[in-house]
Amino acid sequence: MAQAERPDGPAGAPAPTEPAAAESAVALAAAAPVLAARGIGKSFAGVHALRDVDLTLRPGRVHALVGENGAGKSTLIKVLTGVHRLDTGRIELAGREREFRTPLEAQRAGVSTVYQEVNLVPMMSVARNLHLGREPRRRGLLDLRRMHREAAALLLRYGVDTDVTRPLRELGLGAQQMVALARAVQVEARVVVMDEPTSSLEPREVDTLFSVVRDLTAHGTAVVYVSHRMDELYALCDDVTVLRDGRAVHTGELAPLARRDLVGLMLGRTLLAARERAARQVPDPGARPALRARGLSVRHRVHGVGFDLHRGEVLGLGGLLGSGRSETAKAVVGALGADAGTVEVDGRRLARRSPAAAVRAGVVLLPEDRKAEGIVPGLSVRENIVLAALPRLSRAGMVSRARQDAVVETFMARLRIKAASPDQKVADLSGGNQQKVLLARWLCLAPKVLLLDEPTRGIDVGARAEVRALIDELAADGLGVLLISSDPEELTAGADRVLVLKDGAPVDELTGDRVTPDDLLAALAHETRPGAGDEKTDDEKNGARR
Amino acid sequence: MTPTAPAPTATAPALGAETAAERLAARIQRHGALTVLALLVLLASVFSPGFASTDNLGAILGNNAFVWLLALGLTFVILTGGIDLSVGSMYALGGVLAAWAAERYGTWAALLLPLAVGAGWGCVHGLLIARARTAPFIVTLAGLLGARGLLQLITDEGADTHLVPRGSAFRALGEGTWTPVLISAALFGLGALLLTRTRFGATTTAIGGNEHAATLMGLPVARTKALVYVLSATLACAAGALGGARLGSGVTTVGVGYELTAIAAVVIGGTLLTGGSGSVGGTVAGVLLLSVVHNLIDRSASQYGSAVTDTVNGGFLAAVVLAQALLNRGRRDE
Amino acid sequence: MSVLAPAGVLRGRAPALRLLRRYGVYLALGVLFLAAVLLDAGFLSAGNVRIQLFQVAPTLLVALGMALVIGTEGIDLSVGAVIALAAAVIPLYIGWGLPVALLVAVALGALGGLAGGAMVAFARVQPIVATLALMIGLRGLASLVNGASAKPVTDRALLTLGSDAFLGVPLTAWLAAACVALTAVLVHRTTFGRQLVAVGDNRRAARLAGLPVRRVLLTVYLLSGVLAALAGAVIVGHGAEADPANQGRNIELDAITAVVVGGTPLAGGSVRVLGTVAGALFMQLTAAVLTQHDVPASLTKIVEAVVICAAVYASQERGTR
Amino acid sequence: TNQGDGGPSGHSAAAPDNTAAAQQVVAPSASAAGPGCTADAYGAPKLDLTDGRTVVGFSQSESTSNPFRAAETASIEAEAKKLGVKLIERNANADVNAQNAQIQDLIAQGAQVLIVAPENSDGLGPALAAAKAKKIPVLTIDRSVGGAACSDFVAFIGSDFHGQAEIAADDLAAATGGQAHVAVLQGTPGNNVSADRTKGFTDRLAAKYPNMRVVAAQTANFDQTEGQKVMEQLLQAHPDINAVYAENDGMALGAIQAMRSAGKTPGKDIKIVSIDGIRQAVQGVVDGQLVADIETNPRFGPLAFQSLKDFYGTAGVQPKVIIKDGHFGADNAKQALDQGLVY
Ligand SMILES: Nc1ncnc2c1ncn2[C@@H]1O[C@H](COP(=O)(O)OP(=O)(O)OP(=O)(O)O)[C@@H](O)[C@H]1O
Ligand SMILES: Nc1ncnc2c1ncn2[C@@H]1O[C@H](COP(=O)(O)OP(=O)(O)OP(=O)(O)O)[C@@H](O)[C@H]1O
Ligand SMILES: [Mg+2]
Ligand SMILES: [Mg+2]
Repeated sequence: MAQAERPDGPAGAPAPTEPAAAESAVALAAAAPVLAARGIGKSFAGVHALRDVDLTLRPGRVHALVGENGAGKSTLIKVLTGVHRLDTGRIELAGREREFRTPLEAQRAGVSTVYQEVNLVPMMSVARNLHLGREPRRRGLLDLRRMHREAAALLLRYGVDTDVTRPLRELGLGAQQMVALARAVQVEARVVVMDEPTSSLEPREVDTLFSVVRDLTAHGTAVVYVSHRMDELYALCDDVTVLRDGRAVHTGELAPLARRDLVGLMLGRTLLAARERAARQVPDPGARPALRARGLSVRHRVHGVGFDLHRGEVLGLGGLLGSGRSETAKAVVGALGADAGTVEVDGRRLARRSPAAAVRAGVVLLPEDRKAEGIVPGLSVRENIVLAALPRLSRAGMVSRARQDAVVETFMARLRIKAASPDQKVADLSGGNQQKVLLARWLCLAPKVLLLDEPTRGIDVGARAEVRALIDELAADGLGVLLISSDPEELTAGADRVLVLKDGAPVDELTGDRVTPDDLLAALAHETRPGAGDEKTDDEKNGARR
Repeated sequence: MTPTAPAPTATAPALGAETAAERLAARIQRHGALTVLALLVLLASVFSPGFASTDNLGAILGNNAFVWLLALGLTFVILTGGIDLSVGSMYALGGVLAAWAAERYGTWAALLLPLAVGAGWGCVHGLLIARARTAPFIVTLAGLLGARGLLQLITDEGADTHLVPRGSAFRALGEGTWTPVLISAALFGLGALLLTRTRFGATTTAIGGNEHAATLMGLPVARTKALVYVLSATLACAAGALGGARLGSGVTTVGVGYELTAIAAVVIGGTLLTGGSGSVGGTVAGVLLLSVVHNLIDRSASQYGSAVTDTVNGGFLAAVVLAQALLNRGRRDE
Repeated sequence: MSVLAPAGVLRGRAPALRLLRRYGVYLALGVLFLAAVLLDAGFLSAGNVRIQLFQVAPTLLVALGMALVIGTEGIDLSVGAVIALAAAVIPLYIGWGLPVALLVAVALGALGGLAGGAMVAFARVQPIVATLALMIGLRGLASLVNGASAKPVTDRALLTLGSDAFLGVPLTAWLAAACVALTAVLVHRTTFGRQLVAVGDNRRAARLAGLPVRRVLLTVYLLSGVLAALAGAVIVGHGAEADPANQGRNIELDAITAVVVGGTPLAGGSVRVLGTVAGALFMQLTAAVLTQHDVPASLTKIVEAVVICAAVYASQERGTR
Repeated sequence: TNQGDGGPSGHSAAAPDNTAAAQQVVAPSASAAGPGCTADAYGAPKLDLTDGRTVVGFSQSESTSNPFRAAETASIEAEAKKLGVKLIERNANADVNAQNAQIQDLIAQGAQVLIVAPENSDGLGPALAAAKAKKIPVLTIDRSVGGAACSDFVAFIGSDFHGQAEIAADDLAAATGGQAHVAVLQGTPGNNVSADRTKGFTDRLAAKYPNMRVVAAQTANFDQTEGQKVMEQLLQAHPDINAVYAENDGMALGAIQAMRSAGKTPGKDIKIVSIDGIRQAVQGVVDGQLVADIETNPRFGPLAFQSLKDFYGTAGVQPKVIIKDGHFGADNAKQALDQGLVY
């Protein structure tokens, strides 16, 4: 086992002292590149995803890869790691030219990857996922006991305290992301590639991740880091390559580059000055809420959550990973069988609890896991956008092409969806654009209440600003919006009120002046004091930040 | 990993709420086929005289033990999200090859020839599915036709029947009740070990759970997929050979429709047809359950004619899968 | 199963090859037809073409329903038993006239389909086992309804439907063609068709998008039952006998083969109606050529096996399941 | 499948015809050649076949949706009822493994003597061994099994399939004047019955009718619909076919349908001979569509129980008892139908 042979590897000590990391980084800055890609080109059925891209990775340095949605970041990574074969260009690993035909070959050569979408096996146990393909063996057979022991201990360091024999799918997406990360870092790798690893993490996990990355670089590993979160990039990365429309438009050290300029390079234009948030009028508490949930309970997950959501209001739902936010949202639309609770829309109680009934009533949910629950991958962009609105766009069951095209055009323009044409398969879009397609699917229904579960997950800075502006705009138009986000900044900036959940139960509500990141963090932290089960959480924290 | 790593806490906090009763319920759900089987055997022993006699149980076990091996191979195939429709034909082919070889070259040939042909045939399936990426349903449907065709070709369109010589030691493999049962049990045991305690088994399950992820994780996806079909075809051929030893001849018409029974058994045993979740133990419960059900229907409905037997059979199968699906309901989200 | 095709398929392919894949069935069908004519010019005769159309019609009807079911990532093994059910009731009601007999058969087919659909949609039983149970049970039931033995059919209208031709093309082929057209419209032009494909491609997403997933599943199995019952009437009419014990046996495998050879992936999420027609014709021609040249049963099976593999390989777009 | 189906015989028509003609023995093959097999010789305990407590087990090989099987089962049931013995039955639905298990289950249920219609000539070894171990005599009907008579099993009662095919060849030759292009519709491959019926026919042609040429021999699995399909294809490829030999009545009926849609008149343009003797086919003989139909007699009840009586008595049973099959030609078909001799 890798970590057994390397007792002080990243898994063993994820949080070295800062100075050591800095020192080694300086020492290694001038070292020979561990991986050098030259003139990489890749096209899909006529679409140029990458053109003549160079990338140089040096040991002990974190290389940021940034760009708009669809700029080609994930494609570049997939080419480097053997998922796609490159059309042009060459890749040198430690001075030797290599071409990886499969991810396995890349892994064997020391290039380890955390892909953008969580790519694990949901039905297998957490421990199995962590060890797949390199399980510890005894006398030829798998050593299950050791596997479980090691997995539990390893994950504890990543802040995931769970029974590792449970199926992975029972974990929240964030926890799954941590498992994927632990898995990738576990092998002895010369290059570790992370494609938006933090998109479903919240601050505590992000800290854990940072310490893992720093530890990796301290040991001379080169890290490629993709993220749309500027703060993270500046906190963590040494170098940067900016991709735009499949070309590398800038490469160099990150620190000297001002944020503004970086964003400008990515977008090819300057970002609009941060919009002043429109002063929304506080809804009349006596008015009938657009959505009223009472006593929602889902076995073991959600316990008696209730809230009122008024027209024109953005209600935030805060909480740590696994606090039951996603489940709450799903219970509201009837996608999860709730054990108890009622949901009223405009004062009318929803009798039948199914997503279809909720959609008819005007309550729609943008799910957090867009791959598994959002897109219909085989259908085109057009068909995905109009999927839910079809009955309204057709006459006597027959689809009207013209009305459909009008809607599709409007929303592709309004959300700036970047696709070769409306006929392109959604599966072939970049992650961010897929998210926009899903938003378009709901907006063309003109819903009353919009439940957004991590709406900016994997969306680039430009688009993120657009989505935020859009949320404001929608609220101003009289929509009720429930916003779930793991980014405290985003949550507090976007929401008028924030309901804080812990272990599936509401513990606090932030209103007025208290809607700030600090108050949110305090609310989360505060709630971890009392109670027996919470000591464990403290331990986790210590484990992670030791 | 530091050896002093603390032992993991048993469950996440959220799950602490699970009561003992719920755990028991979950356990029963997970072993639905076993539960139904236990209930059925209990009821049958009380209400159907002679059901529990050693003769009857021996008849159920001894005559079906080899056929059950088809379900064992299929368990692996289905776990990868594939399917193998050729097992019934391969079973017949194995029997004919074994009898033919026993007639001519003796016991060892009778054992080895079917194994070799099964492995070769399975290899073709595997390559077409894993490398040429053709749909397993179709490849193995073609296999079903092809194997039957081959067996008719070597028996002069079914006119020749090859007999295992009376004195041949090969016959001993299939005689009585306990030899077949022990052989099958041993193979099932090995299968369980292969599935749960080897990398091959882990990869098999992973492919069914998420093939794309398995590829990205660097697992040997193509090789494992191919091997699973080799395993299934080889097992089916071996089962046929052993069946031939039991019947004393290579019966050319045997095995028709066995694939569907085997698939039903695997699925009743709790293995998901979409792959990724299932167990050999479940399959054992599945094959036993189906055999017991057939035996009971035979005992109680035979005198009413085939139509009634078929109707009851179908109804019972529907009831069993429905019961199982409903039991499982709580387990699945959505 | 993963929704994305694994690595090998993500890689770019020459457009020519893509085109071949897309239209492979038609090419294969053309080549086979040419070969058949070269081997025996009599193959082109009107009589022969008519016979092939007669024989392909029931399989095609069943295959259309099967294509819809497969589009939702399902499978329907009960179609053969539904045919048996139709064969059982048609002699009972033919005295009231063909329309009544047809109506009863189709209604029973719809009920059978609904039973399967309900198991799949509500209890979430896996389609292959749900319809396997139906396949066994319904055939037994068919024999119970009207005795297991075959009954000769003498009703003029039914016999006309089964064996007469209009403009040189069998009435049953016209019927099948009409069903093809309707199915094509259903799949490509209606809301239902979109929903069907979405359900087959990503059921969870379809549910969250508020689509009536259960209704789609129920409808699809119902349609499959109805089409199978029609096929049953056609078979009974053509054979001039109703045999609930044997008619429709193994037709489910023929239909599935036709659908898949026609390029519809078994993983669901796409339905190719015209491809299915080509697939059914392709399998029919294969059988015709082999029988007409008196190839022995053993070789027939082996050749069919090879041909199926080759045709599917040529026409597949992606190779899941 | 021994027989195909078709024929309106169902359960009602299967009412056993236990007339003398129906159960007449053609050839207890070793007519006077030696002493028959008795319970003493076999080593079985004595049994009174008229005692209500005696349990007889009957294992049917195939689904009773087949008229032959239905008639056979009904005949056995009726005779058992007449004698007053207790009969327990099983149906293996064409699966040898199932039949082995079922015979053993019959033994477990207390059957003291077994009547078995074997699914296959070979492959009942385990069941026969189990019966032998318990000294339970096994009488096989309609298909023989491998092994030694009066040791592995008591005796075999049934038709001579090879002989049936020879008669069919003779009939066809007579109808065509020995000049014909023959299409053969064969039964299920791998089935002993179809193998015998094919071999008997071709051997006879080779031996006696050099001018009768088999232009096509295709299997239609004893099935009427398939028989029709295959015949339709063959008529396209070989318009010169003027004789058809169908190995069962179902396929013959299918072939007739195919000829009609090809615009040919069965019986005039094309002569047909078939085997089985189900009602619909015999009616076809009466109507002139078929030249002749050779019966496969399913009424084993009286003969089987008589043989068992002989077995437990002093007379003994001969190892091979050939049941008398009818032969329906233009001359006697109508009469046979009217007399209810057809199943
Ligand atoms: N398999 C494919 N087939 C066709 N086009 C593809 C395929 N994969 C990616 N593309 C196209 O390549 C371009 C680059 O996509 P990529 O996923 O690399 O973007 P990205 O930079 O990772 O974006 P994001 O930040 O949204 O993840 C996009 O225009 C996308 O539509
Ligand atoms: N860090 C963790 N440790 C242990 N279990 C976890 C962790 N994170 C999530 N889980 C499990 O995942 C389940 C589902 O979490 P859920 O998706 O409801 O959370 P969420 O609040 O939506 O968080 P997320 O930000 O991941 O979407 C929880 O019930 C919990 O059992
Ligand atoms: Mg990306
Ligand atoms: Mg969540």
